[in-house]
Amino acid sequence: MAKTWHEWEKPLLDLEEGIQKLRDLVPKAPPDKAAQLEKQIEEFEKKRDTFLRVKYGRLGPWERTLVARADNRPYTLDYVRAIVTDWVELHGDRRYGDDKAMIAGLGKIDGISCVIVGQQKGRDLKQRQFRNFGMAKPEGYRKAIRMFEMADRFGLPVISFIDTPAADPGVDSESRGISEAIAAGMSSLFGVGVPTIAVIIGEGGSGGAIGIGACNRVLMLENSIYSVIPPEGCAAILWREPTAGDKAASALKLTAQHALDLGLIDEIIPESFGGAHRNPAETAKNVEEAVVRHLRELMVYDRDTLRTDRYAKFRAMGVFTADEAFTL
Amino acid sequence: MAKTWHEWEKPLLDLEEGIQKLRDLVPKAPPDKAAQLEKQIEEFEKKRDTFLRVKYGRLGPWERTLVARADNRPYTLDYVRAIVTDWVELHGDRRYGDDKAMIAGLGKIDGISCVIVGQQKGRDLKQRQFRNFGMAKPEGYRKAIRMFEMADRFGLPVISFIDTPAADPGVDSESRGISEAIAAGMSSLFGVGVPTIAVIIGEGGSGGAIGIGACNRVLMLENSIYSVIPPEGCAAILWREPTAGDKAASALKLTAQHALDLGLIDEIIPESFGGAHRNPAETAKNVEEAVVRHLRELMVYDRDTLRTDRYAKFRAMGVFTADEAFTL
Amino acid sequence: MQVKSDAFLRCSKCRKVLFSKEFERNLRVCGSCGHHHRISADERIRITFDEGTFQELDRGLRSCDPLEFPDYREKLEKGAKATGRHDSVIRGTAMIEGRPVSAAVADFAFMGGSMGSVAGEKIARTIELAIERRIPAVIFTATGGARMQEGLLSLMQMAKTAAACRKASDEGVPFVCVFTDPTMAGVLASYASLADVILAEPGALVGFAGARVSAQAGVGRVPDNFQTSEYNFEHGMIDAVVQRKDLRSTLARVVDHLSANL
Amino acid sequence: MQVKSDAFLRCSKCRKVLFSKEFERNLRVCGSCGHHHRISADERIRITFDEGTFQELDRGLRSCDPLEFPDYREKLEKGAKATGRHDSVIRGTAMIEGRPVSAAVADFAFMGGSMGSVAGEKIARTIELAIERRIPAVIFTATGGARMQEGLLSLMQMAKTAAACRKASDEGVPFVCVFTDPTMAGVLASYASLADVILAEPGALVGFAGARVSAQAGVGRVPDNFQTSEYNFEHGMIDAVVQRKDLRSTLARVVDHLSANL
Ligand SMILES: [Zn+2]
Ligand SMILES: [Zn+2]
Repeated sequence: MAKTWHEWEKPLLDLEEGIQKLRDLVPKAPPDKAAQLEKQIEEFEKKRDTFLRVKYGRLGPWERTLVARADNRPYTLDYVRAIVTDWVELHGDRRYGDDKAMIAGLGKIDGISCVIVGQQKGRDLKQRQFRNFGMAKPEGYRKAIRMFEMADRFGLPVISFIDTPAADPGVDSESRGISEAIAAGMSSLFGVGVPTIAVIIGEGGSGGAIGIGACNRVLMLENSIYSVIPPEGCAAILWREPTAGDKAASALKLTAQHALDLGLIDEIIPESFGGAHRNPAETAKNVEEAVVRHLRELMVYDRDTLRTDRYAKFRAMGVFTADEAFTL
Repeated sequence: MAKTWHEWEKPLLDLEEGIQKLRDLVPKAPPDKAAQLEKQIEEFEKKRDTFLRVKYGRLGPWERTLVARADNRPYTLDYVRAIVTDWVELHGDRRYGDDKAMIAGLGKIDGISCVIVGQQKGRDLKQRQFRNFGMAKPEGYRKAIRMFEMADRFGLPVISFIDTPAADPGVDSESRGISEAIAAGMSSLFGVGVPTIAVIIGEGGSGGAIGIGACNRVLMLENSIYSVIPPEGCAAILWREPTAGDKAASALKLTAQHALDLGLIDEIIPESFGGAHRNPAETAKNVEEAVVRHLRELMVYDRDTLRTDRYAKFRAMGVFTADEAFTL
Repeated sequence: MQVKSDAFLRCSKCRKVLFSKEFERNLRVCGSCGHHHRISADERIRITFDEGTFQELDRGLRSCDPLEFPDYREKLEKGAKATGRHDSVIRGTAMIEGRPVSAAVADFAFMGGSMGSVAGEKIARTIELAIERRIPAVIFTATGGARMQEGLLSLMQMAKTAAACRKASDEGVPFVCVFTDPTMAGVLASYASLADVILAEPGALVGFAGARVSAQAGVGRVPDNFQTSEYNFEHGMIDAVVQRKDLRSTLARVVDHLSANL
Repeated sequence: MQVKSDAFLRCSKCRKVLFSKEFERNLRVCGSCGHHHRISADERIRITFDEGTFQELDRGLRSCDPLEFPDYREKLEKGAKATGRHDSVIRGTAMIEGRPVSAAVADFAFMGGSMGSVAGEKIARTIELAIERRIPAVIFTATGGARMQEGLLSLMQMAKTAAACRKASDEGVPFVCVFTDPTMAGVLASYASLADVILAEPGALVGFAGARVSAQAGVGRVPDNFQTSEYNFEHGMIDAVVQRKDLRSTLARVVDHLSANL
């Protein structure tokens, strides 16, 4: 079982690299040789597609975890670029700072002005540090809350893109009340009288995710994950083996399908063939279609109904039995 | 003209010290000598009272500034101790810290549960540093705002004791948005649907004061001051003479009487004979009487009326003429 | 603390030997160093509410291991044996110095006081009952956080309890929370931090992430009192750190003020 | 900047000599160092709103020196001569890329853009007109703060303008503020900081206290960019620092989004 994203993708990447090499030869080759190359390329591509179909056709919880975390997976700003027009990024919590791990702004989706928030990961090392690996600090959640309140004030829907391993657990986050910030994020989302839609596009990491995720509709990309704890953390606690992430991923049931089966999310958005990173544009189209459809459904409701709906939705979550006669 | 509080009070303090010395002699003296001493004391006391009456009878703006800043003047917690029962001090802005220059809590005044906030100065050097000389930082105003919101939520009146030279102007206050915090304090006070009463007990220093001062009723102790800028600051800017505070105090019209004449406050609360520091208990009684009277007046109004009243009150402040034909 | 004999025990903090009877009379606070030792939910109820006024509700709610998580059923059984309850949160109605409250108390001895579906449901019902009857909600936390054995369902309890708190807030119904040792992670990051007034016992562990994780993640120095009640107080997250012996009267006063117009 | 001749001038920031025509075409932004030089309120109106759409209101409002403050009347007259206006704030209605707004623009050349009764009144009326017509309010600040020559009356303008902002907020009417050089003290600590969206020009001085006062009061290091737009942006107080040439289009987009449901 692959332990890392690169281990998991390597055979595919090798194949794709080979195909690219052959393709580079075509223009330089004589006509008959070129035709032969084209045929070869076609064969390899078929092979790759079969490989992809097998590999991505029945991903297990751990493989999805790897895909959800892939460093070439589309991030929040990629979706913003793909589906949002008239984008204006807004910054700052008006309290302490501007958190680069949490983006926020105003933009139109299908012509509808919305407030958009979301965690942002970085693709290269420098960007990753700049974005704090997508781990927002208190000021990130407080920026989001400022946006939620603005959305409520001006009747704008909220679209929340979730992609975070966790909220930032560092000493400075603790000192400024990361717990309070997450709790307040949920509280704010339960208060707004506008449609709210969360889309989990990669990692839905615990409190860091739900802090901007308590929405009227919660959608998950096919290969995203949503979990109360990172599988490695769970493995470390339960079995003292942080490397048993695959085992924990299975136990935690952190896939979109599991979340849907448990009634905790509303819809799974399909990714492009072979994962969102293989065709970000196509995946973004799917995201846009789903978001707009849910948005149009929600926009007919009045403020109270939207609030009541949200309350009822989360109030019903939980599985237990009532056994009035207590016996040990 | 006295430049400092000690310079101003010295003749009085000398006299009072002398009286005390004579009084200490009485128990040890033979009966006839004692009677003589008593008579002497009585004379000195009469002298002191006359002196006090003259000195405190017609205080100018600068003298009031000195009295308002006196280091033995009663501070916010002194009034809390004197007139509040069932006091529970509450702390923290739930964002960053707990500001010791701004106290906050729950307590009863005349049996009515209230939210109480106020700047707190320190009496000795250590306390003064602990209280940051009564200069609140952003977290102080945000603590107050948390209290205003709590008051609004639970229908509790707000009593705000104002006693600050200014909001803290330091680099760290700036970095956390002291301006935003003050503005938000006013905004919060304009939003609450409960009776709000501000009492200026010492220095009503500019933005630092109005940040917790935009209330339905604004009362001022007889020798307190309320100003857009400290007189020394004004003198430094206008005449490049920070020592011309007395001149600036007159120009700024920062006394309670001026504020009342301009229609900017609702009432002047009398202090004990010779200033609040001479009889804090009596002064506290006067404060209590005034606060309770205004509170009972305001408590008959509903939420909307309280808000509308507050808006109208501050909306009307300002003196200008409309001269439609503009000519230079 | 360690039991030495029936009559004596040793404080786990300062290592001093204490008289058991005095220790109990002291509400399990060390007479020497002041350390507040953990107490059971039943003991908490006894020392907090007016005698005989606590009426338990939902005692029968129990987890049904919805994820079929490894070893979860065994842990639930162990917790039940340790506490005589089905889950980590006990809820009911009670009086505190004559004032009615909707109350919940967590027991750390049940799976580290963790919050799964049952705890989340009981907390939500505690708040909802407060709203319904227009009485304050009073909750004592003692928890390591969300219960990972219920996976995403546990995470959703954060949202569920936060929703209830928001509703109480919107309806002007007060919620007072008392943090006891420990109050961590998913509970701190949901309903616990949404209380109108937060009191905490001295020295309780209060934080978001495990201290090890925080230290690894952080660039700065880890302060000596990191993630204690006192640290959180300094940083503005807690209204007051209150000695166990004074909690009852402080709570009563707070509840009295906040419900003046209910 | 210093005028060298009619055709040239020198940038006060980088000391480079610039072509006057190019400098004006550049909206008074130095082509060499990018420094945004101050512009008059009339110029601001010209480059921000759709041509000919600005309709001034309350041009006749003027201060009557209520405190009889030393030298105040002379200063008012000097300001009037410098700007052709009675006070530091010009207000009216305008269109921005076809969208109607209630607008106000401060002129630093009138007594340092300070806010007395007239400025406060005009700001309040700007916000109130926005509420009445349900159109966004757009305000450009340029001010040293409250006008001390009107004493406590000036302080009360902070409350008055804040009250208007709160009302707009409660009624769902947007307010966008643009900080230009400088935006200080009593204005920053009232309506300016209460805007829904805050844009700022690069390098503007933005702060509460004079830098000297801050440095004296503080224990910490004063950062190099202290009290600039960029500093305030880093500290979360400003939504975006926008080049003068992009302000109009950015404003138009923000106004468009925020008034989508007005
Ligand atoms: Zn001990
Ligand atoms: Zn230049």
